[in-house]
Amino acid sequence: MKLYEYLAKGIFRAEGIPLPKGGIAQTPEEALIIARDIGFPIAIKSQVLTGGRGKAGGIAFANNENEVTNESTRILGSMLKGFKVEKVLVEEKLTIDKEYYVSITADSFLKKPIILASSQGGVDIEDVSEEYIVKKVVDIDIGVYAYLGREIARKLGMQGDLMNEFSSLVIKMYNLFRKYDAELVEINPLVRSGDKLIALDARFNVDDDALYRHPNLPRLTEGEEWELKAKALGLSYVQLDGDIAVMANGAGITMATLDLLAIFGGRPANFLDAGGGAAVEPMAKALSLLNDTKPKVIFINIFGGITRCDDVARAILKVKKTTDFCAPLVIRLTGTREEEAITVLQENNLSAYKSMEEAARKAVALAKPASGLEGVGKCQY
Amino acid sequence: MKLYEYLAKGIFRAEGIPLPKGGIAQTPEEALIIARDIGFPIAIKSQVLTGGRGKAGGIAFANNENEVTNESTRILGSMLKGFKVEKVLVEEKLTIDKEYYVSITADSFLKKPIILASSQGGVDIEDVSEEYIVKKVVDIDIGVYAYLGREIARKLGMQGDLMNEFSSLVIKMYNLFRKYDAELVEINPLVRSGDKLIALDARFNVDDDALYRHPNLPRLTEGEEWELKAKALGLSYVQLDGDIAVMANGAGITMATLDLLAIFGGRPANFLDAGGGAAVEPMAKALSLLNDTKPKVIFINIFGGITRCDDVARAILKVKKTTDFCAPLVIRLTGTREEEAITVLQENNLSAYKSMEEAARKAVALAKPASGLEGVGKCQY
Amino acid sequence: MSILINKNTRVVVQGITGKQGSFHTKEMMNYGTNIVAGVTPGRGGMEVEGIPVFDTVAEAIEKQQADASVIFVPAPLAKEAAFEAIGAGIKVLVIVTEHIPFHDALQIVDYSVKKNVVQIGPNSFGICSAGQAKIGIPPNSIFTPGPVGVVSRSGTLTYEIVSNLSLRGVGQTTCLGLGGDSVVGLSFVDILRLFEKDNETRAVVLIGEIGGRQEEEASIYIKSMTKPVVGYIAGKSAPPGKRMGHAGAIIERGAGGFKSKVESLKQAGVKVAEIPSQVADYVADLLKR
Amino acid sequence: MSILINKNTRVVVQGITGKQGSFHTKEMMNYGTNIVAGVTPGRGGMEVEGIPVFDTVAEAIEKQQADASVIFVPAPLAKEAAFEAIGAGIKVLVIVTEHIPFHDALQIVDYSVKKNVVQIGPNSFGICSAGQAKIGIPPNSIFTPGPVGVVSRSGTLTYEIVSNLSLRGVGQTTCLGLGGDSVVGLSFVDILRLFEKDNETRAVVLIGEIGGRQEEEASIYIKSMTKPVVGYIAGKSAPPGKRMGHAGAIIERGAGGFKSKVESLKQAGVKVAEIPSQVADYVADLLKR
Repeated sequence: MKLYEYLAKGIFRAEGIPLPKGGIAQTPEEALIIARDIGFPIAIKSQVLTGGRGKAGGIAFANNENEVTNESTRILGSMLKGFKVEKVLVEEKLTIDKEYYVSITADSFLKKPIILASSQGGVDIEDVSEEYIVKKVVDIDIGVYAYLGREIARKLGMQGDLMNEFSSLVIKMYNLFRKYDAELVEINPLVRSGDKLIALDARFNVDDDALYRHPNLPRLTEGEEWELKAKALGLSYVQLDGDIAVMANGAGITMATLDLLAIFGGRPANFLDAGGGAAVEPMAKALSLLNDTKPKVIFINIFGGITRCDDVARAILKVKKTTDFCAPLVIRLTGTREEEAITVLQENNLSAYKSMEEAARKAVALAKPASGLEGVGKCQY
Repeated sequence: MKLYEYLAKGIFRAEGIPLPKGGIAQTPEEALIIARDIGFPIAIKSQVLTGGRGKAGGIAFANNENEVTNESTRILGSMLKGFKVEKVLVEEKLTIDKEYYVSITADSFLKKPIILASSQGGVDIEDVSEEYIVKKVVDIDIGVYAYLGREIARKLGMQGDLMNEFSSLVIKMYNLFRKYDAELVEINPLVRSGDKLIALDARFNVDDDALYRHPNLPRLTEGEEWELKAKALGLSYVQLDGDIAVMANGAGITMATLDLLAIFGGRPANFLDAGGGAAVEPMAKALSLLNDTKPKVIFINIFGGITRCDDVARAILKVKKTTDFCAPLVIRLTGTREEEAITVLQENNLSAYKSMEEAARKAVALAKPASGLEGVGKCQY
Repeated sequence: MSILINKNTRVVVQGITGKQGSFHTKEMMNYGTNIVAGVTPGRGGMEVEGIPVFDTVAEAIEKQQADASVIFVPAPLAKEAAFEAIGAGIKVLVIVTEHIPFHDALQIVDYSVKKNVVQIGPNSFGICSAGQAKIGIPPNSIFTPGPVGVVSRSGTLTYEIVSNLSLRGVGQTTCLGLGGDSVVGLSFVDILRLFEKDNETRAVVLIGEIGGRQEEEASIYIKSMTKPVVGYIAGKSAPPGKRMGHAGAIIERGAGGFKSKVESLKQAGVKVAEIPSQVADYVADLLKR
Repeated sequence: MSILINKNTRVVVQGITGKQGSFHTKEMMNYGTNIVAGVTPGRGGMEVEGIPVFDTVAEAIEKQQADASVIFVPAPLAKEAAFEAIGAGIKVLVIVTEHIPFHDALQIVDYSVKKNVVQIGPNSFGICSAGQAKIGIPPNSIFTPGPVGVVSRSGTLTYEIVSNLSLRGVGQTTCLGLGGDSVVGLSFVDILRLFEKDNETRAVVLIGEIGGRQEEEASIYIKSMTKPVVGYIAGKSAPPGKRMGHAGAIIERGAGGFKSKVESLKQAGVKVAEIPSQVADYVADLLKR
């Protein structure tokens, strides 16, 4: 779960990480009150869960009250990279002498927390060349002490008080990383303004699997429509930009299914993992959701292991009874209780493929405009 | 530092360890008020920092108000194994169905925390045979979880709810062990009373070297007179029952000096380690303290390494100038600046041995009543 | 032959009294796995499928000489269960449980390394030494004994590919799921080393996916291997920044992409299949030589 | 020959700018120790006795290839200093500092074991490979190169005995102080193993004291040694329950007594001296044979 910048900064502030003065506004009037309190110049930053806000025009500066009103009026309520801006963070605009980058995350190969830092701050870390990136692995049963921070600071070219300030900052970031089960604690840029280090931006992502341990953290309510609906159903769903809706059982095989469709020239509409061993009810819900997204084709790819193929067949029929499928179904079933499933489907004038490839080819063909099959489904586009 | 039972129990209570109802009293009147509040029968336990209180008559029971007054009057102010009883702990007297032992300490060979438990509670753990003792080593970076407590409980013959209760108790004890830098957290006996486990007694020793981290813990004010005085001077001192006062530099050589005196038939009066590399001033203070204990002989054994022999000589003279030594001095000096030291001593009509053994023999001879040398010193006994 | 487990491996099931635990205990026993004990705190003395249940893993080891364990306990209790198994002296630990916070996994992995425990998962289907023993949840029917080692980050995709192998008459030594989480006990390299050393294993199938860099790290090792490796990487069409079902399957901050993995493997001499069914073709070809 | 350190060992002094640190840096250099760096946070760029001072141990390793470290920093900061040295890759760590809380020592030892660091102390006089290098605080004058390994729990008593050895013409390979605290990095057994393997060491002196059970554990190992061991145990006249200066020197709860140690050693074939000066006599006798 990603937190908005202002929420991340709230958590940073509680830990004692130095931040620009600022406040959150939902209206231009509120923005003005905060700006008056801070004094000019100020920055107005749209609060959306996406990167590259600056380039997209989501960050503005103001030198006087008129500019605050104009810019906050422009930004609030506007759409930024597909997200509506509901709030802006109004902050003092600092004099920036130097920009750094620092983050803490887990390295999945080393299986340890890792601190990344760079003296090339203010740009995405993936655009910084390796030689400018300082990496320090953390022993999780030891944690982060001042020496680790000093060592990173040294490699960033810091000395004396700045070294100590950086060191204390890293300790605080690591405390937050551990305390909140964070996936990512990032400050980019971390700026030196005079003799102070200040976190100009803040990213804070929390492990979804650990949210139950953090009842006081706010819950994400922003995202793609179908992703939020799927999430509410407890499904693992990712919106894509194609027209073939996909449901499979297992993350790997679902990805492989999307890849197969793409290789055959098709355009998958989503990733939907019905999970291993899913029962009739949840599978029926997943299918209904797919149907609601109004795709051109619905492709169901099931390798029955713990999942029983006859349960899948029953889930399909359950949905069919209550809703009309708005698009042709392509079903691939193999494995546990395959024969029972085929029988059930045939009784209801449905059929299934045994081979994943054959089925995928069929789904792609059905979705092709040139196939002469468009409009086979009953949905309106 | 050892804590009184009632202080240990205060810490236990804050951690949620189940205890008998009770309160602390400094007068028979207070004891009576507490007893009335609890109801009869009650136990009256003298608060002194020594074991074996029961056998020494320091624990009494009372079935009515008269008995409370009589027993608390008898105990309060009495001497118990050399300690004056200033306070009594008045507690409900529980029905005891079974007594257990459980403690947490550090194993100096394994270099890890260790939990010891036994179903033979109520006696000193050193008197319990190995087969009845359950030992569990703790990984310090993992700590204690319920399974470790369940595993000990199982070996103690506990099941079901009792197992879980024990397990939760051990977790709490370990929390205290870590939180307070404890040397020893001990419950003996831990009693089963009906279906409850209750800590009937409590021992809690804290690492002196870590006391600076625990400003809220009370400080020990009970102990042998000279030990307290030495402690105030920052000296490592142990009172013994002989007549030859000893000062050496280093714990090992001080022990070896005591042993040597004993082997030669002498009786050391104390252990006093002046430390490696001690300067004139602290050494003079140490010597004054020894002089104040009025021994028959004062034996100074210095191997000069970082400690300079001439500093030792100067410390001796410094004391000599302000106070008369009440007993003959036997001085052994060797090592760094040995010659300078001898010169300084000779100028003041003092001499020194080079050999530790020779010097020790001399000290023993001087202390022997048969030596005809008693009364050589100027002190009154 | 096989790696890590065989028919003599003595397995304890942690969480045996749960729905998943009891179902898969029966399935594992059906496969021939030597399940010797179950553990559920407070249920000591019970039996599940004829298997004695104990309150602690230590008791299961003491009374039944268990040397491997599989964890089916719910995610919030999984860390403690893993610590218990590791601390008690279990040598091979399979964690099937999904949705364990990865901060817990960081600690579990750390403790496993410290205590020299082979820790598989979390979120792993487990391990099966074909014809001998299965610890975990894959369907029994798909495996056939033979000369191919399989190691993977996903479940059903692996069943699909192993099933293809078996249908073509290409049997397996051991099939192992590393787990789909971002932090798991083993990486491809660890298992490739074991297959390289295993006398019976003649070829290896590596089933990777987007996210992380363990396929890239594996490629470095593969260059020194004497045995052929066939690979498949899922996630070619996955967009960056999105978690594809598995917590570990995400392209983020410029790393974990499909292309880098496939290219590394190819450079290391791995024959990389474009679609799942090609894997069995490639392996069958290799074994014919 | 020697164990653990020699004239090529590259030593960093943590806390070099303190009174103890700078004094002993000079003394170690006088002995011939290859001191290559000092570390005091915030003092990077300084020099002490001509030795460059850095802000971190990692920098000292990077710039001066230090492989051993000695800690003189005050007790409240010693844990962090030790973690720094261990984490940075130091191979031999000597902690001279006294009065470190033993809970800190438990963590330091744990981390040292995890990272394969030879950790000596806390509260140790250090280690001296006679004629080559000294890391720690014993007086330089007492050592003579020769065939005897010395290992001890105390400082001055060891100087006394080593001095006796040298005066009798019996030189030493390496003398090492385990440290007087209740929790220290190494035990007698660890060092006895090294002396047993060291070609130049022909006999070993073990100087123990009351408290703990490491002399008893050492006795078990000594039975398998080919080299003769001479022992001395301090604390014969110490009363139970009293800490004799060293935090580790206490007879408590029925354990750590003098008699058990002496008897174990004697049973293992150790010649146990009753008074310190006998040690040199016994060793000289043994070497004559």
